[in-house]
Amino acid sequence: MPESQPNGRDSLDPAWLLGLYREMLRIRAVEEEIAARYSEQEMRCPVHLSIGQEATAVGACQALRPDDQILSSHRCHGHYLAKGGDLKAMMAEIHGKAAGCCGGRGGSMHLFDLKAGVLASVPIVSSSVPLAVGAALAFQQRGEDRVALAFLGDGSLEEGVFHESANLAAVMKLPAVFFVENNLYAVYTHLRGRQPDRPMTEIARAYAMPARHVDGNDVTAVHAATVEAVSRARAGGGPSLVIADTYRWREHCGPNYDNDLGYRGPEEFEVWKGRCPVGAFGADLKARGLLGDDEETRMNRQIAAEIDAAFAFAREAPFPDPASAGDGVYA
Amino acid sequence: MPESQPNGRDSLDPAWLLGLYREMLRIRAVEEEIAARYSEQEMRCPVHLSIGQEATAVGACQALRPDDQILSSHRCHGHYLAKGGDLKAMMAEIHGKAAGCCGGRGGSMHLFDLKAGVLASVPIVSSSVPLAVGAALAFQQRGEDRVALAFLGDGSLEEGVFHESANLAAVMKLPAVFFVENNLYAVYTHLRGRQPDRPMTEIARAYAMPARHVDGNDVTAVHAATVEAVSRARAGGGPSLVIADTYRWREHCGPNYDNDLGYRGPEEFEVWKGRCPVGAFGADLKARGLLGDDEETRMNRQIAAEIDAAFAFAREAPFPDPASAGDGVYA
Amino acid sequence: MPERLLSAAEAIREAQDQAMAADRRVFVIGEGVADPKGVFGTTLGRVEKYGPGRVVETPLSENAFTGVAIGSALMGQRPILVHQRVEFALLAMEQMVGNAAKAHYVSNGAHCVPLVIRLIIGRGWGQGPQHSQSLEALFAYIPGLKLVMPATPADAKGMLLAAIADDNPVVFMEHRWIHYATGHVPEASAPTPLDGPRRRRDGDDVTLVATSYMVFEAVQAADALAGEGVGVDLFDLRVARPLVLDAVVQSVRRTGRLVIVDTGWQAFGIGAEIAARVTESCFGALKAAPRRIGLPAHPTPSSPMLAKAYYPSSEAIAETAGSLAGLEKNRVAKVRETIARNRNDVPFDIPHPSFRGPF
Amino acid sequence: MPERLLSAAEAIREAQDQAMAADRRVFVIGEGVADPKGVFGTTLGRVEKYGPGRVVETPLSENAFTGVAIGSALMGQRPILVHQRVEFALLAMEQMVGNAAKAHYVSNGAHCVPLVIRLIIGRGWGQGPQHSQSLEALFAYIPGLKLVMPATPADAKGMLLAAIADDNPVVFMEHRWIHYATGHVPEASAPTPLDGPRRRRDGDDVTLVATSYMVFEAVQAADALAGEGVGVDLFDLRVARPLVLDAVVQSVRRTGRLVIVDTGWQAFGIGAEIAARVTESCFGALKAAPRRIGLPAHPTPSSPMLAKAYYPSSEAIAETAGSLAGLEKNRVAKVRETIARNRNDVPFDIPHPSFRGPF
Ligand SMILES: Cc1ncc(C[n+]2csc(CCOP(=O)(O)OP(=O)(O)O)c2C)c(N)n1
Ligand SMILES: Cc1ncc(C[n+]2csc(CCOP(=O)(O)OP(=O)(O)O)c2C)c(N)n1
Ligand SMILES: [Mg+2]
Ligand SMILES: [Mg+2]
Repeated sequence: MPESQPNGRDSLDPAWLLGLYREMLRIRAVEEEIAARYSEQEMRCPVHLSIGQEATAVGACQALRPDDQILSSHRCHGHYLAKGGDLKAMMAEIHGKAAGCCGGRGGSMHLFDLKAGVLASVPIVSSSVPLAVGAALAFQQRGEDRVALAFLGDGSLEEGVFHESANLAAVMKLPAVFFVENNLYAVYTHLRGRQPDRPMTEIARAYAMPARHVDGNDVTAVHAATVEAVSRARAGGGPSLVIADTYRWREHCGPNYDNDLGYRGPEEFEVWKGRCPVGAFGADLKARGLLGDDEETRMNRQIAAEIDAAFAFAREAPFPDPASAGDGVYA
Repeated sequence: MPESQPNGRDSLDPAWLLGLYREMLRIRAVEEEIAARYSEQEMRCPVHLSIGQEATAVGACQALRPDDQILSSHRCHGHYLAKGGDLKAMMAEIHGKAAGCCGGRGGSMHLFDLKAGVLASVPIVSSSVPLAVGAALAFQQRGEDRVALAFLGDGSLEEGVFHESANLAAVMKLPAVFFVENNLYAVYTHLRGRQPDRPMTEIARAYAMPARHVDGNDVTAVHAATVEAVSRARAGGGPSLVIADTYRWREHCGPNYDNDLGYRGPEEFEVWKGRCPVGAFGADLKARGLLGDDEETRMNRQIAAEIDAAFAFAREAPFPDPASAGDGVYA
Repeated sequence: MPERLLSAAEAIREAQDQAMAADRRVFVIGEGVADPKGVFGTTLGRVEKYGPGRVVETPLSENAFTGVAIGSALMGQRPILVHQRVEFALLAMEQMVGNAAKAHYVSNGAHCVPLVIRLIIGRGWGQGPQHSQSLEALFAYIPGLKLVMPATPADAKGMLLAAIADDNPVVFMEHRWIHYATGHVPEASAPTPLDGPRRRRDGDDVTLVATSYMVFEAVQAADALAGEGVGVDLFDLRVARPLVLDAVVQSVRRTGRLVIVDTGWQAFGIGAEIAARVTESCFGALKAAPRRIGLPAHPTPSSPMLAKAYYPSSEAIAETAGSLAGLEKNRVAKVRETIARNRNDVPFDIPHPSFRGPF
Repeated sequence: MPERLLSAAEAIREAQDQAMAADRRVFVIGEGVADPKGVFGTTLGRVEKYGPGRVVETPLSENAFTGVAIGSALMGQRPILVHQRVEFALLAMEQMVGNAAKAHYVSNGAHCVPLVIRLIIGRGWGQGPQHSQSLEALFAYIPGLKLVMPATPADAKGMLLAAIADDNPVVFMEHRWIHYATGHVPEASAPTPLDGPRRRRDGDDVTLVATSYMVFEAVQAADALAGEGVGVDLFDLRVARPLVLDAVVQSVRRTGRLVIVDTGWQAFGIGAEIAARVTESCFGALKAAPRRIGLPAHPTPSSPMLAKAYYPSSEAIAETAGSLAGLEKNRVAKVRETIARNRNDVPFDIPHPSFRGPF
C-alpha cells in the first residue's frame, strides 16, 4: 500500500498549495488541448499524453530547485512543464517549428529546457536514466549541491541499464533520485506480465537504497516523498527510489481513449478516473476553503489564454529552413 | 554470513563423498598442470584458472542431472570438468588443435560439451546468463523437467543483462538457477568498489526469488543449496539465486600468483588459502575415516595419469587445416 | 482461382502462423507480440491460437530476451524475435554479434542458432531521431548473420518462411511502409530462397539496385524514365548478407552504369559495399563511377519540413539514373514532373497510395 | 635536446595526464582505470595523482557508465571513457548511437557531448572470437560520432589530446599492437588536428591507404616494393569519420591505382566506403578497380594455426599492391621473400619487434 499524505496538508502554505493546483490544471489543459487539436494533423509527430498523471510531475518537480536537473522519457510533457519548461517552445516543437525547443528536430519525445533544468527527454525506455546519474556525477565532481532526478515508468525498471545505473549511483553515493511513475502498463502490457509479484520498493534493496512508495495521485504525498529523497541526495546521502502509483487515462500514444482494445477493464479505468489527481486536489482545497469557484475560474481562464497564445505562436511560427537540416551534426 | 553444512555430512553416502573429493582433486590437478606448463607457450590463448574455487563447480554440478545444462563464463575449466566435459577435448582446445571441443576455434574461454550438458561458455561477462534462461524456456515450452544453471561471477551481477534475465525468468517461472561464485574480485577490483554494502542475496528480492548464501568452499553445503534450487526449478517453482563465497588463488588471467600487485592483502590471501576447499574436505574425510592415505595416493596417481594422457593427446593432435578457417560460418 | 491480394503485414502474419502451425518448435517472442495491436498487426490473434507459451510477451529487456531466444535456439527451438523499432536492437547488439552470429562457427558446427530477428524500420509522421533509423549496415557487417530486406508482400511471406526454416540467425528488416504494400501472395506455405536480387524492371541503359521500401520509389523512377526512353534494369536486392551480386554484375556489364538506392545513410552504408564489389568485378565495363543514393549524414529530424529534405525521392532517383544514362536536362525535368504529377497531393510523411501495389 | 622515444601506450598515458592536469573537467572512467594494471598501462598511477573522483573505477556496467559519461558531458564535464576490448562497447551501442551521437543535433546545438571513448582492439595470443574484433565500421556508420584510429605514438598522443579538446563524442580506437610501437613524441601538450590522412611513404605507382596497426604492415610492404622499384604512396588514414579523402584522391589521380588495407572485416568495412568514394571522385583517373584488403568473413579463430591465415600480412599487401602496379610475378615473389626474411622467426601472434619503431 502506498503511503498517503505523510505530512498533513493543513500545515502547508495555502498559496503554495494553490500553486500546485494551478500547475496541475495547466498541464491537464495543455494536454487536453493537444488531444483536441491532434486530428487537425498540424502536430505531425507521435504524442504520449500524461493526462491522469499530473500529480507525479508537479509533486516531484516542486521538490527540486531550478538548478537541479530532471531527465525524462517519451512521456515528457508534464515533466517539462512542471519543471518550468517554456510552453511556447514546447508547442512549437510539437508543431515542428524552428522556434521549438529542439528547433523542430526532436518532436514531442525530445523536450528539454536547459535553463529550466530539463536536461533531456529520451524516447528509448530507460535510456535517460544513466544520463541522470551522469549529471549527478558531474555535480559531485564539482562539489555542487545539485540533484538530478530521473523520471521512469514502471516498464523502465525492467531494463538492465536502470539496474546498472542504480548500482553505480549507490556505490558512488551520487546525488540522484529515481522517480518511478507506476501507471501499471507498458504500452498494453500489465505489470503482472512483466514483473514478479512483490512490492516494487524491493528493487531498492539490491542497491541498499532507501525507497518510498506513495500515492502518485496525491500531489502533496508525492512532494513529501520526493523532498526526502532530494534532501538525502543533496546532503551527500546518495540515491533513493520513489515509487508513485498513478494511471494513464488516454491511449499509450496518441490523443484518444483506448479502453475498447480490451487490455484493461472499464472498472479499473473508472476507479482511477475517480481518483483524478487534479479534481480530487481541487475538491480538497475547496472543502478546506482555500480555493473559491471564482479563483478557479480565473485560473482556468488565464491558463486557457496562455495555451491559446502558445498554440497561436506555434502555428504561426516559421518552419525551419529545409536547407538547415544537415547543420549542427558536429559542434 | 553464509550457511555451512545445512545437511550434516554424516548422513551422506561415503562413496559419493569420495567422488566429490576426487573430482575436486582432479580439477585442481588439471589447472595446476596448465599453470606449470603454460610458460612453454604451447597453450597460446588466455587462461582463467579457478584454483581455489573447486567446491563451487563440483558441489553445484553434482546437483544436476546429465541432461541439465550449465552455462559458464571466461573462468570455465572447473565447470566444464565438473559437469562431465571431456578432458582431452578441453586440453586440445586450449592447445588450438582440431580435436578441441571447438576445433581450436574458441580457446580456453569457450569450452562446451553438448553431451555432458555444458551448453556454452562465453567470455563476455554475463552474456551467457540469458542463454541459460533461454535453455530453461525451451525446457518449459517442451514440458521437459530439465534445469539450466548459469554460473556467474560476483561481477556478473552488476551487468544489466543479469537483471533483465532474472526478472524474465521470475515472471515466467522458468527452471533456471543463477549460481554466483563470489570470489570478491572482478579482475583487480574488490566488491566494495563495485556494489553497495548489503547481503548479495538482497538482489533476489527484486525478483521475488528465493536466495541462499553458502560457504562456497564447502562442497556439501554448496551441493545442498543447489539441490534445493534445482528441485524447486524442476518442480515448476521458478528460478533461484545461490551465492557461494569463494576465492581465486592465482592471477585473474594467466598461470601466476599476483599478490605482488597489491590489490589484495597477503593476510586475506592466507586466510582463504587456509580454507582450501580441496584440502579441508580431504582432511575432514580422513578425520572421519572415510579416506585413507593409500586411497588418496591412488586417486592422485590415477588423476595424474589421466592428465598426462590428456596433455600428450593435446600436444600430439594435429592443428586444424588453415584452409578450413573460413568454413562453417553458416549452417 | 483468383490470386489473393495481401498487404505485406498480412503476409508476414500468415507466414508466422503457418510456420507455427507446422512446427511446434517455432515461437514468437518480443515486446507487444501478445498485445491487442500485435506488432502492427503482424502477430495479431496468435496468442489466442497458440497460447502465451509460444507467443512470449516479454518484460522490457531487449538484451536479455535476445539472449533468451538464442539460448532456446541452441536447445533446438526456432524463435522469431521482433523489435517494433530497429533502435531497440541496439540494446541487444552484444547478444546478436557475440552469441547469435558466432555460435555455429565457434562450436565448430555443433551449435545452430535458428533464430529470426524481425527489425522494423520506421519512417514518417515525425518519428524523429530515435524511431526511424535504418541501421542495416550495422548488421550487414557481421559474419554469421544473414540480412534479409523484403520489399514485396510475396517476398515478405516467402522469405520470412525461408528465414524461419534457416538454421542460421537471420535479421529480417521490415520497413513500416512496406507493411502497407499489397500484392499477390500465394496461400501455400512455400519458402522463397534467400538467394539474392530479383529483377523488377528490364532495361539496357542503367542498372539500378534498390533495397526494401526504396524498391517502390525506384519503380516509380524506372517507369517514368522508361517513358522518356531510358531503360532501367531494376533489381530488388532482397538479401544484403550473404551478398550475391552475379545478376547485378551481369547487368552492369551490359549497361555500364550502376545506381544504388538504399534506406540507410549513404556514407559507410551497404551501397558502398555494392559499389566497391561491382567495381572490382567489372571495372572494364563501367562507363562511369557507380552512384549511391542514401540518407544524408545526419539524424532523422522530426519536423516535416526538415524530414522532407531528408528522404531521397523517386524524383531524385530518376534524376541520378537519368543523367548517368545521358538523358538531357530538360527531359530529366520532364521525368521529375511526371513523378510529381503521379504523387498528387499526398503528404510525403505518410505512405503514398501508389505504393500500396499490387506488386 | 634529443627527441624522446615513447611507446604509444606511454604517449596515451601522457596525453591523458596533461589534459587532466590542465583542465579539471577532464576525467577518466571505465573498468580497470584505477587498478594496478591501469588499462595496459595507459592510466597507470593516475588515481594516485588525481583521486578516485577523477579516475572513476566503475562497476561492470558498460551501458550505464557510457550513459553516465554522456550525462556528465551534457553538464560540461569532459570524460575519457575506456573499454579494454572493443567488444564491451557492443553493450553500450544504444547510448553511443542514441544519445552521444545525436544530442548536439537533436538539441539544435544546445547540447554538446565532449566525450572520448577509447576502444581497444585486441589481436594475437589466441584471444579468439570475442576478444579481438575490429568493429570500427559499426562506429564509422554513425553521424555525430567521430572515429579516430592512430597508428604512430606521436599521433596517439596528439590526436588523443585533440579528441579530448573536441566538443564532440570521439571514438578513439587503439590497436593493442600499436601500444608497443615506439616513436618520437613531443613533450608539449599539443593537439594534432583530426583532419585526415597523412602520407607515410612517397611514390607514383600505387596509392595505399592503411588504418591503425595495418599502417606498419603497409610500411613493410611499401619499403620492400620500393626495393623493386615500385613507388607506393602510402597514407595513414588516421580519421575514419569525418572521412576526408582529398589527399588520397589527388594521389590516385597521379597513380591511377588504389589499395586499401584496414584492420576490420573486408566486406561492408570502411574500405568499401573509401573505394566507393575515391571511385566517385576520380573515376577517369583509375587504371584498375580499387582493391581492398581486410579480414575474411568469419570470426577470429583462437588456434594459432587458424589465426595465421586470418590476418593479412605485409606479404599479402605487397603482392596486391605490386601486381596492381604491374610488377612481374617473379619480382613479387622476391618482395615476399624480402619481407619474410625481415620477419625472422618471430611468431605471428605476438607483435613483431620491427613494429616497435621508432616511427
Ligand atoms: C528500449 C525500448 N524498448 C521498447 C520501446 C517501446 N516503448 C515505448 S514506450 C514503452 C512502454 C514504457 O512503459 P513505461 O516505462 O511504464 O512508461 P509509460 O509509457 O507507461 O509511461 C515501450 C515498450 C522503447 N521506446 N524503448
Ligand atoms: C562485458 C564485459 N566487460 C568486461 C569484461 C572484462 N572482464 C573479463 S573477466 C572480468 C571480471 C569478471 O568478474 P567476475 O564476474 O566476478 O568473475 P571472476 O573473474 O571473478 O571469476 C572482466 C571485467 C568482459 N569480459 N566482459
Ligand atoms: Mg508504465
Ligand atoms: Mg569475481
